[in-house]
Amino acid sequence: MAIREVLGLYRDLDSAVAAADALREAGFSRSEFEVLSNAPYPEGTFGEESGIHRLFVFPLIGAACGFAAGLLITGGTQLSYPLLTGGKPLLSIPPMIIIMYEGTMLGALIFTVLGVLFESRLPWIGRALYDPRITEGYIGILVRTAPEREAKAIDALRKANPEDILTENGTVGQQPARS
Amino acid sequence: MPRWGMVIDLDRCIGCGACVVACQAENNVPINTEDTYHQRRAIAWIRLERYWEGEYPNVKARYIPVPCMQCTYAPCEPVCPVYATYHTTEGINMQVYNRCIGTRYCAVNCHWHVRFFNFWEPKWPDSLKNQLNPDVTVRSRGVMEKCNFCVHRIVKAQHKAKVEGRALRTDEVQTACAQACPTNAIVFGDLDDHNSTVSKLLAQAEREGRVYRLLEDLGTDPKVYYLKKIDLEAAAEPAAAH
Amino acid sequence: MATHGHAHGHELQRTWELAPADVLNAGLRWVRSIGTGRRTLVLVCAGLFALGVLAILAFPLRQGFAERQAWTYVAVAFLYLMSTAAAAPALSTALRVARSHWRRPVNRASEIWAVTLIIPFLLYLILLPTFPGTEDRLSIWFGWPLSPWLWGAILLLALTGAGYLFAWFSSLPDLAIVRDHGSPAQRRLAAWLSRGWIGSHRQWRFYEKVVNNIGVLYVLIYVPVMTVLASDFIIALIPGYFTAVFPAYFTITSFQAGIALTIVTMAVLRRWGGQAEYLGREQFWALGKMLLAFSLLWFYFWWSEFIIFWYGRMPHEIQVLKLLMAETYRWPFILSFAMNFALPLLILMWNPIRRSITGPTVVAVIVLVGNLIDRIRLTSAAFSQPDAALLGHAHKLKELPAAYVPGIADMVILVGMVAGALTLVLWAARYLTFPSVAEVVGGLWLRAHKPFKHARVIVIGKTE
Amino acid sequence: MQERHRLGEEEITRELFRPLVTTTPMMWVGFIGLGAVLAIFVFAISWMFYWGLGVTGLHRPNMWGFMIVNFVFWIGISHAGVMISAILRLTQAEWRRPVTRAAEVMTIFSLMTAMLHPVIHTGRPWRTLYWVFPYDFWRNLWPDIRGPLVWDPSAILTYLTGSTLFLYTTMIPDMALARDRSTGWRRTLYTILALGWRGNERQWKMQTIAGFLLSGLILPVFVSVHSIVSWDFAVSLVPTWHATVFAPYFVIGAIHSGVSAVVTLMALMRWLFRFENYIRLEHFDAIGRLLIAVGTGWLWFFLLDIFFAIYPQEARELEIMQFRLFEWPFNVFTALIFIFGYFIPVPIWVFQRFRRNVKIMFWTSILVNVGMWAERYWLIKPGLMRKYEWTFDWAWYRPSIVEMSIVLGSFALVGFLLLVFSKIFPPISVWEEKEGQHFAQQLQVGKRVVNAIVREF
Repeated sequence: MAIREVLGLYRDLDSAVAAADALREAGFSRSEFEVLSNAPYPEGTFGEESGIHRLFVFPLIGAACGFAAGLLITGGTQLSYPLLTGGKPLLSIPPMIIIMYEGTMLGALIFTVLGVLFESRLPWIGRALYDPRITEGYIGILVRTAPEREAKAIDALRKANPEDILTENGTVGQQPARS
Repeated sequence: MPRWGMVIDLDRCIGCGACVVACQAENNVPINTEDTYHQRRAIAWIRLERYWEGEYPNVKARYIPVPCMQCTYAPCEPVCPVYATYHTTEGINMQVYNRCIGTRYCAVNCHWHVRFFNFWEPKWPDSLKNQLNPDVTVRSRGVMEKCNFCVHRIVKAQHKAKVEGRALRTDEVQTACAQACPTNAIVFGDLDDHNSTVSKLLAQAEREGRVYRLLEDLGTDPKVYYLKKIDLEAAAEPAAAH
Repeated sequence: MATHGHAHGHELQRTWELAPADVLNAGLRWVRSIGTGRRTLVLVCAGLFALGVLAILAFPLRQGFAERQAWTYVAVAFLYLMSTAAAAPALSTALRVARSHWRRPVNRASEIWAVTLIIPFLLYLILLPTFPGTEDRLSIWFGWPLSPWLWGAILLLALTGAGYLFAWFSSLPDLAIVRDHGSPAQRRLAAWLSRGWIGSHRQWRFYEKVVNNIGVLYVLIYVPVMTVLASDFIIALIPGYFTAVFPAYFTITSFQAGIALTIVTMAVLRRWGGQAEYLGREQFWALGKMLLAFSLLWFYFWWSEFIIFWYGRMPHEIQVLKLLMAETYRWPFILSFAMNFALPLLILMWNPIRRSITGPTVVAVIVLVGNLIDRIRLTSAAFSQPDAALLGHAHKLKELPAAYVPGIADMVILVGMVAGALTLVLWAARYLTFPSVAEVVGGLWLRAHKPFKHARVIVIGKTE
Repeated sequence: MQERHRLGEEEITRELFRPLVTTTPMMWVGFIGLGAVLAIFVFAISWMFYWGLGVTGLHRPNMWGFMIVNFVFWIGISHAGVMISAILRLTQAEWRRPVTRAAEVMTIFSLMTAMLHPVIHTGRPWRTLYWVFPYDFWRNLWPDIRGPLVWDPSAILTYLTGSTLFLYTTMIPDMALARDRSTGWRRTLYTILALGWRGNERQWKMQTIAGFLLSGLILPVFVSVHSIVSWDFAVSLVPTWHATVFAPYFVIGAIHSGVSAVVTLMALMRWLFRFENYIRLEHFDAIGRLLIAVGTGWLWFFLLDIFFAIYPQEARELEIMQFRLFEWPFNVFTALIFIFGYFIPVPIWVFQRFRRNVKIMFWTSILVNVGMWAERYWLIKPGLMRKYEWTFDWAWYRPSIVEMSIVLGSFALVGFLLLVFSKIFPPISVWEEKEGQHFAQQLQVGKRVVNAIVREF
């Protein structure tokens, strides 16, 4: 495969940030590595990354769909079954509003969750380097780069005394950091 | 298109309860045993309410037969989630048994207490099995039922008229209760037909100022009209019932 | 919400990077800069107010108290001031209790409106005689002796007192600043008001404890007052208007207007008062969210009344619907619906707009107008009933009265009273520092903008 | 003031996962006890299905009884959960972290329990699906959307779906954590639920935004749900039901009872799972302060309802008012509502000393919910017993043993489900706790060190 992956594991935030800096110095662009952690850090902690996403479009679409569904169901029922009840108009708007409202919100909610999953690329079934220690609190820095630069990446990751460094063919182990 | 209505002349009513019995027989209403009464689950599409008036020794019993009012703007109708009760074009507040799922909201929102729920499976003694009216459904457990102005009679009459290729004659149809009433206190007919007995009675009673309806102020426009008693104490009577 | 809601996306407000000295200087700059502009403005407002008073004397008063309809716009002015100026301090309390730091420059802008309370109080006093006693009509007083006159007045008095107490106490430390550094003219009043304040540790502890409590007290009086006003001025004057939610509607919409008023005040201060460093995006954004929330509540409270009447369709309910929404006052209703709910929702639902200065400001202006129209609608409908229609515990609106169309005098009264309120605020602004030095400086310690590795974040300190 | 412990990652994980791996004797007691009551519950319902509603105490005019009251009560409880977590997320309140998960779970389970009631109390429950999941064409009739009983399912299902999705979305990272630490069937389960979560920056960013977005969307739904439930009653013409204030009144009442229920839950979790390091006194303090505001707001609406019910001075309303204020047993209910619902708890909560005392908070929160159950009964029943002038048809309502065991069982059901949940999923959001640790800071003001928290905006 054209892209090789290297995963550096760091025990604490400082070294992880140092590693990110080292990578940047070594000429890796921000899009070439991602940081894996077990809880969010303030955005941009490891340097500015592209935060572009379309999440806010989803609820709007969902709301539109939900509203339409509500309108169809309520309007449709009343028009296709013209049964008089309690002298209410055959097309009573107020009850329609209530159900259309619920429909709108339901649509918005469902689509938002879909959007969240989509934007965070879940469910993820592809294979990528990962290590359970990350959920234990270690911070992982995953570099995706061309095979020829793999060594360079490993060096950069080593600079910030990593706990461990994994490549696709197993661990390269820790080596004393050259400062 | 007729607009069915009923006039009940309390001046004529003697509280004999014939209407209740007739209704039971006509509409396959299950027999109310003593303990269904004690459970307050007795079913009587038309019931006879008795109010005592005055102090002993000069106590007066006041009777008022209460069928379904067939309100034009019936509160019980829109609250049904499944259209089990709705308004026919002839102004009857209809109950469709096999749509009913028994939320009982209609009964909660009927302020004349004329909607009844089948808490138990209806039963008849064997002796009465053959007496059931073939024109009327036997309701199952868990559905609401109520007076519907003997709609099966109306339909039958209309069908007959159609076959004979004529319009429905004035006062051709009678409900069971009206038919059974020995003093003709209960009269049934088309309110829009000026020759019908109900219209005439109403017109006359209007002049005497005897007409009133139950819970009229709710603005539901009931189609059952009551005529006050004529005697002097009667002034108090509606106050007791209304 | 969090569109691109992180610190290093857009610039952070400078407020929290200033030194205490800067804040103090800003405050003093305000105190010392009483340009001719502000003077003329005060004079104009005072003049309009005088006109308004004359109009009251000339028209409603000459027609006498029996003729309630003539007083319609006096009542409108009263209710409008109650739901805007009187609501603003309540908002300030809410912000104080919520204990966030962004609100620190805002409080002064909303609390200062408490000084106008005297005007609605006086208006209320002259409106009282137009009400019949409650023995023979439906009212929330249930024919209690001397109601509504005495008890209403007591309530209003309590509210006014609490309002002034709140405005005074919350500005105590700043008054001390004016006392020590203001011009001689300012010093006299400031000195008298801030007597004994030396900013000792004990005084500060006391101040912190008491300010919130006074604010809470104010809210606890304000809500019952609005409940009583809603019932006396609107519900009790419309036979058959049986609604329990209306007082809540009245109060909530007043809070909405109070928020709007605060936002507008902030915008003015920012544009012409040199407060740009203190009243920035952060404040407008936060208040914009609140305004949006309360616009939704406007709809909610209106709807929960409407759906019941529509569904219940009892005769008296249908009459009320016709009078207030469907027929007599249809257009005022449609307008107030649009300006209090529809437009705010459609505009403020977009975060980029919420996050701007202009967005919330525009909506706030819309809401202020919408609230006025709403009050006009309700008051005109209520005041068009003669006493005869109420007496004998009337349960139903016999026939719909014609819509009341305001004359020029009514307009003069309305404008005059609002101008009067402005006069008071501008006058009070002379003796107060903008921004509130005490508040903002107090926040400087507890709020910092720090680097967090490569990010820049806000660090918020929570005492206790 | 603030007792904030610095906990290590490992420590947090281990302690918060404790209920999943170890079952304390008390938990066994809980399982068995609740299970027993649950058995009664199931038996009662089946008995009722078999014999029909005759076995209840319902009759004419008391067509609605305990089950509906209980329905309203549980809908009420279901409100706090999502409200709390949504509002606290929007305001970025720090003390949300240990509360949100449990609160949301409580919402979902009590909502399910609530939904059970209207279904089983219909005359023909097997036909009721037709009402809730109506759109089958072969029956050739759709439900009448004019009926409030159709608004109900639409609102409740929206709310249930919404809050379930909300809960699940915020749970994905913890599923990943569990996945990496478990074996066997649990591992497969968590692997599926974690959806291959890896925890890169983008995912965390989405997770954060989702918190805000979903909160903002769920709040309007939550308001609408109880309003619609209240309209089940308010749109009818029954005296004392037909009140415009019902919608906001029910909502605020729901918040009052629900937030109290959250307090109960917090105390129980703290005690049962030994979460002292996470559910701390400062959290009880904060939620107590919130409760003062909520309770007072509730009192205002309560008084509005009473006063404006008397206001028209109509014989019918007054009759029922007099009946439910002064006649046994409703006079007792009135007292319960006032004293338990407000006049005991709120004055207690005013003092921080008491707000920071778990025992007191626990018992006051229980009191509130006793009061609120009484309130629901007090609101719903009298109107039916004395409906209009038909003295001939006035009647008392006596719940049968079946109804009572259903009410009792509903509590067991919720409790049981909560226990089961906390055996399978961490009842406190682990990643949010860790986030809290990452974001914690300190500010030096003179000699005083003030605890601080990082905000991104």
